[in-house]
Amino acid sequence: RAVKASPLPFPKSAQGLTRLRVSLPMSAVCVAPIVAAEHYGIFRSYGIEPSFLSWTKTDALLETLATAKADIGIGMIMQFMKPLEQGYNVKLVAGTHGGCMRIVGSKKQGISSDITSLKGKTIGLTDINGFAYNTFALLLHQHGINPNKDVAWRSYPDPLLPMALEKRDIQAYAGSDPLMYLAQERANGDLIEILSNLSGSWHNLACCVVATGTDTLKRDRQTIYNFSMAALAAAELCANDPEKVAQFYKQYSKSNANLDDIVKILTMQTHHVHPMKEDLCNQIRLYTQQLRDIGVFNSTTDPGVFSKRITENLVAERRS
Amino acid sequence: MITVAKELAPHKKTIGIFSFFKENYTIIGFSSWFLVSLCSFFSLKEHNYPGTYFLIWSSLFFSFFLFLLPFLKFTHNNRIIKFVFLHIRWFAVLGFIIFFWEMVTAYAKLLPLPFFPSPQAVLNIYLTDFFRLSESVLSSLLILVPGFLLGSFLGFFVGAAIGWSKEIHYWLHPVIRFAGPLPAIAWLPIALFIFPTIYTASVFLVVISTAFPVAILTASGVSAVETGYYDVARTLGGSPYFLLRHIALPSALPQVFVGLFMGLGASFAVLIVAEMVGAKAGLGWYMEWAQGWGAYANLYAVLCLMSVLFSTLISILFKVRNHVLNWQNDGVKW
Amino acid sequence: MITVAKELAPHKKTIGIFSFFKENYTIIGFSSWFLVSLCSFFSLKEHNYPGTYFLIWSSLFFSFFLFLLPFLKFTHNNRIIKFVFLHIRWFAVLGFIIFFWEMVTAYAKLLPLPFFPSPQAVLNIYLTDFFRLSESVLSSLLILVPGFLLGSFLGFFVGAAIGWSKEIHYWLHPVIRFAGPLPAIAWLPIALFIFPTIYTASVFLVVISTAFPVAILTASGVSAVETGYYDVARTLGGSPYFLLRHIALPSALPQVFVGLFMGLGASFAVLIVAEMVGAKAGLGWYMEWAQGWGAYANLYAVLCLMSVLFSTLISILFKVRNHVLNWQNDGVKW
Amino acid sequence: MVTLPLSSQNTSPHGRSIQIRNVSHFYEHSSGHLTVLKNVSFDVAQGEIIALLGPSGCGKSTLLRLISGLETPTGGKIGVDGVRINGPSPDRLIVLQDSYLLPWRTIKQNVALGFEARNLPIDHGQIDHVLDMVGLLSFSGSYPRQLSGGMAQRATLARALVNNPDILLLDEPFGKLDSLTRMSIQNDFLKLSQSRTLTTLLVTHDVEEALLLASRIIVFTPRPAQIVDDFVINLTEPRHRDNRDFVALRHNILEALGHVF
Amino acid sequence: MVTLPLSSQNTSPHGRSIQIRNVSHFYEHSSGHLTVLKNVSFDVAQGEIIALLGPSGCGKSTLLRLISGLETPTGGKIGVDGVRINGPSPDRLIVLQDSYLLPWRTIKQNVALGFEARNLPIDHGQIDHVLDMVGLLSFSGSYPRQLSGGMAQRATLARALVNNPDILLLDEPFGKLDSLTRMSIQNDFLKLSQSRTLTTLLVTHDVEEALLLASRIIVFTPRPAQIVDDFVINLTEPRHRDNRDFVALRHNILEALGHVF
Ligand SMILES: Nc1ncnc2c1ncn2[C@@H]1O[C@H](COP(=O)(O)OP(=O)(O)OP(=O)(O)O)[C@@H](O)[C@H]1O
Ligand SMILES: Nc1ncnc2c1ncn2[C@@H]1O[C@H](COP(=O)(O)OP(=O)(O)OP(=O)(O)O)[C@@H](O)[C@H]1O
Ligand SMILES: O=[N+]([O-])[O-]
Ligand SMILES: [Mg+2]
Ligand SMILES: [Mg+2]
Repeated sequence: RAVKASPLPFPKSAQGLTRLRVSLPMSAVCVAPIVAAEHYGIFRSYGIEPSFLSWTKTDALLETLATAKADIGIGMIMQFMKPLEQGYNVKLVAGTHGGCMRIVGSKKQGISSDITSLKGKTIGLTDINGFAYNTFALLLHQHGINPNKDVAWRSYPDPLLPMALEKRDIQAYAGSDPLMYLAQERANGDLIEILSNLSGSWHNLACCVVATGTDTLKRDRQTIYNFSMAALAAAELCANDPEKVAQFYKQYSKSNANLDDIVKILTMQTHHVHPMKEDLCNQIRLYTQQLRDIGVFNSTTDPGVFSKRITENLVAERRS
Repeated sequence: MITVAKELAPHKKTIGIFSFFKENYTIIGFSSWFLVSLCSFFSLKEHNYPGTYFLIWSSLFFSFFLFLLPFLKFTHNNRIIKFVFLHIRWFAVLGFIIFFWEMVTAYAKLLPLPFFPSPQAVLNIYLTDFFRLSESVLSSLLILVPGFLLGSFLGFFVGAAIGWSKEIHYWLHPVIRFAGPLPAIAWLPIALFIFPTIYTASVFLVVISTAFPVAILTASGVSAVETGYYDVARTLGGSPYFLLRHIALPSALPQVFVGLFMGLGASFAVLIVAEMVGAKAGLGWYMEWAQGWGAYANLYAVLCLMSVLFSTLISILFKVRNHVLNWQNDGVKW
Repeated sequence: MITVAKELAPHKKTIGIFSFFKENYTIIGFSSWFLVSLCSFFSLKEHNYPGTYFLIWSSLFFSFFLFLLPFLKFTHNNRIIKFVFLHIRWFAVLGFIIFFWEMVTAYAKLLPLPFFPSPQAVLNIYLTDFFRLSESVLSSLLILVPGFLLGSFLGFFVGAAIGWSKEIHYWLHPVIRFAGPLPAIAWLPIALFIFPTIYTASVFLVVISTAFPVAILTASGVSAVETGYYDVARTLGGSPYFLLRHIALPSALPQVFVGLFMGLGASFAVLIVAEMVGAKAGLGWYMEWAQGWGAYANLYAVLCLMSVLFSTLISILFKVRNHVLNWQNDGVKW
Repeated sequence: MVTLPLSSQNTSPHGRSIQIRNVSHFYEHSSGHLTVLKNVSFDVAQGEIIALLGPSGCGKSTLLRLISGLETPTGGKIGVDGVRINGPSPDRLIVLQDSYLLPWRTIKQNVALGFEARNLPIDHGQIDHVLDMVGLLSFSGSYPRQLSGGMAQRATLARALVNNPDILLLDEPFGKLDSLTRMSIQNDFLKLSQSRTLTTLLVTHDVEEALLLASRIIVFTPRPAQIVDDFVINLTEPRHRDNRDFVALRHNILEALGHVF
Repeated sequence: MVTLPLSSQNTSPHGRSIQIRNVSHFYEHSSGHLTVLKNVSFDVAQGEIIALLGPSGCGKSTLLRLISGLETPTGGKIGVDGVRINGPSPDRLIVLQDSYLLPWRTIKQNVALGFEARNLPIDHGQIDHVLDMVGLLSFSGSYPRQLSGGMAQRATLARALVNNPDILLLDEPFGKLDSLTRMSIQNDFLKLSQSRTLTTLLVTHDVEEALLLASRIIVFTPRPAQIVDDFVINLTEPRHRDNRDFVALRHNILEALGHVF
């Protein structure tokens, strides 16, 4: 292959900071640390001036990265997995935090904290194949429940989920916070948490990841590394002082959650989980294995090879 | 035209399709498919999966088949060879299209993945995800076929009643005029509300999306019957039932089939949407699933499968029509 | 039939619709609408909003209009009165239906809310949410009208080309056969991917959902033209262009309009779905919004609005057809 | 002409004579009445072949439709064997001016229509016999669109004849045949009607045809149709065009028509 | 018969005589050839009216289509004024057996088709004149479906005549007319063709019509059509059916046809 001309470096701001375009879901509480980090000057201290692009649909996230409309993408790990298997040309460089999704069920309709109580029940979702489905398909499988046969899934616009529960069309619903959290608050104790991607063996697995194009890595590995470190610092800040983060993030929250709620959600999410390097690679190997087991991944995909291929060990490469 | 078969002298036909240019197309076709095979062979290093092997061997086989075609023409005269000869130019161009697609994706990588997968990646889906795809086809057909049949009968009887009886026309025509144009998809929230399961709701939607056009066209057909036919049957002693059964309905059949054609097309749309809402299998579900995981190769694979399946279903409908309406030869062509 | 107008003696018509039974229906109609008015008046205590007042006054007005109808028949002969007379039985029954609906919802409260709102609650939506509803209609028409027109022209020209030229038929017919049956909704992920805005993607979907049936039916129509017509034009010195323009296309028009009818129906479906995905206004968006908030009164209001709007659009299409094809009188009836 | 009392009940199982009394008819058009027949009265005896001649559009077809019972006259009475008719009946068959062969049935199935309509077993032998008579046996499996106009006309005739009607109302039944086929069919028809004492009303535009076949020829005025003349034909049999009386009668009839014209 | 050399280039602007040389024709059917014409040769002089008679399906219409240029003979040559024809031309108009009036055009618009096809200004006066001649002036605004078969046939004739062709090829043009209208149209046609020295080929099934109009009558065998007989008609004008020579000729022609039959 012809050797490409060495790519242009990232543009600099007037203060000499490196400008990075970051695509992330602004309205999801789990990105609060990143949003707040800019406000509290964490990125500045790493020499970066990020600009945020908000995405709402997976396609948009994938496309902005593929067409280099953004330099960094932050999203649920599950949004990246299948495209990566099919040749999506990005690398995962870091995890930002642990779980942010839950299934809650109605006690009145016979749901208990025992996962097997979900068998034969219908679970409501806002998007029949969104990442809540993707995540819980995996988790249910891990707990011995066939996500396609043992339970039914049904999609509703999110304000209608409580109504559907009341009508007994569904017995449980799955989604991300703050939606699940708020629903539980409103339900006067009827809604009980059954499963979350914080629970069990997933406790220390990353939920959201930082991704970047391979070409972007070639432009300036150092800046990408710096961004990752900044994101980690932000997560640590959040883990230690969630109130500080919530204070600033509140304005971006889509739902009518108050400060306390946001703090509680942030506390529940494991913001001290932010794997990089081999840790990230190992976690992805685990996910890959599970995706293979439930038939999302090809049986021929080797988890070890695949997880190495799609992650980038920024620290190790920095020395060369 | 008068049948003259008896008086025809048998003669040796000069078959135009075996002309010089057509034979050249076999060479062009051979080359294009051979290039596909070659190109996919060289992509093996990076694309080492069943789809690539399948593409290599099938395109190689097809290219040699095209190469040998001119030599087969005198020995065989079977349907496949005739079909290939008739579409030889298409096959030749198709080879180049796939070659080009292969080049820009698998080889030159000019287009971003996963949005623009290579042909072998799409082919690979059929090989590796065969079970789920066939389950989806089956599941969709289980909604489509009963729904379409039920809707056809319902639409036919309602339409016949409207076309036949002034009284029924008076009461039902306004209903059809207002409810008919509402796309079946608009019924979705109500259907999900009324029906206990997604399956029955989906079947219901297919039923109404078929029944409406069939009813409208059947009613048009029945009410447009030339009165002369009725006169003939009446003088011969036919009862009103005889007139309906043997004059009105057969005479309306060409229109009924236009309605069935419309209804089938509408059913496909409503099927896909209904399955997106919450089915566990089916082509619409698969589409949504593929989109949800960002599995673009799967998305394209299922789109191609859908287009072949739906095209086949329409072809079957037209086969039935041509059989039933063998006395008519100027209807809609497919 | 031969025109005989000149020789006809003018005579006084005995108008059947002013018969005894019809006059009784005006009394029945009066009663039913009066009951609606009464019943909604007594519901005012709990339903004290514009919709109820509107229902009270409009049903009162209509009931007295029906009451006075028999006295108006000799003084006036205008279209509205004729129309009401013709549909008097329907109006009478409609009054009872609404009265019944009123009774079980607003008055007796037999059905659970919010799933079964009262008539005044639905009417109220039109009064209180007028702005957003009209915005939605406008927004949908802005997708539908350009898309349908564009799709019609595209389909017509492509279909004419396929029907006219063997060569074009050879290349395009397989494409149409495979891509055509794919419901436009299946193109949605690709359309959203290709087009920069949801608006253009939606218009694109309407274009293809119209263009395919129009192309198929136009091609059928053009290729089914009786050769005798061509013979006549050729002997009179017509060029190939003349044959296409003055024989093939006019002769195919009845089929083209069947295609337009199919395309319009398909457009409605695709419009609704496309708007559900990500638009910020439009009838599909409003439906989704209403459903999302569990606003069933809004949902039923928008469904009724859609059915009236779509029915009107189809009626306009048929008006155009009847004008263009005034020489034909046995086509699809609406 | 003796006016028969026409009662409403059917007393004779096989009607053969026809009474037409003061029959008038108008069609309703959007803007008024169109009077087509005005006080037409004549009787047809059993076994007679009456030819009806008159200018185009005068009302000949309408008269046949009235006698067939497909339409009811707006004035006057029509009886068969002295009994007032009441709707169409397979004993009194009309062959319409247009052939109206059902396009979705083969010729044979079309000819079988009468049996099916009356729920009778289909008499294949009789069908083949009639088809042979009109020269269409080899086309029994063909569809109407495969037939020429003349062949369709013959098939329509066969469809009526196969039911052995007592009265046959023929509306220009040989108009589309070529001269040779026409002659042969006319001969067959003559033989048939003589052997079966069939009562026939025959609308035609061809004066020679009327003269060759009819025992009486009635000539009508332009619309509204009224009887101008009523010729009783007593030519020596077999009739021949070059016969003197034949030529004289043709002159007279053309004159009657000509006056009309 | 002198065989004229037929060249391929058009030397005479107005063709009036026709040369038919050894013309054969077959149609390709799915399973083989159907030979319809076999070595037909004859000449038509300018101003002649030649009637073509022959049994149904023998190939008369095919011959007219070949002369019109709508189809090319599979054997032999056809020339006009000694120049081989090459496709259809408005100077040489055919009136087909079926009327093929365009259903979406009024009668007047149908008659104007020739002007439009050749991009000529529409001669409304001429159109009205021709419509009047065929008795359809009051129907100029009607659509074809509102016309009877006979009226449609007259309209078709008008559509051809309005273009003032030099050669007219008529395929049973009066077959659907009633006897009186037919006589009047035949007379008009005779006057017209005499005044304009129009060359006419007329296919008909009606021997008397042929005898009343034609200067020559050619009789064909059944399919494949070959010439059986060629009668030159030298009757005293105006011709009359009861004339002795007329009757004798009719006998001979029917015999020629009869042998054929
Ligand atoms: N169903 C009908 N409704 C209205 N008018 C009709 C109807 N049938 C016939 N007419 C009119 O009645 C008149 C007589 O028609 P009819 O068919 O009886 O004439 P005809 O003598 O049979 O003519 P032809 O010789 O052309 O067949 C015509 O002017 C025709 O337009
Ligand atoms: N386009 C065609 N393709 C195939 N066969 C044809 C075609 N046109 C006519 N024929 C056949 O050729 C034969 C002669 O047809 P043609 O129409 O010339 O006969 P004709 O003498 O005009 O008959 P008629 O008196 O019934 O009009 C018929 O058997 C007919 O079926
Ligand atoms: O209704 N159609 O014209 O086919
Ligand atoms: Mg008539
Ligand atoms: Mg012919």
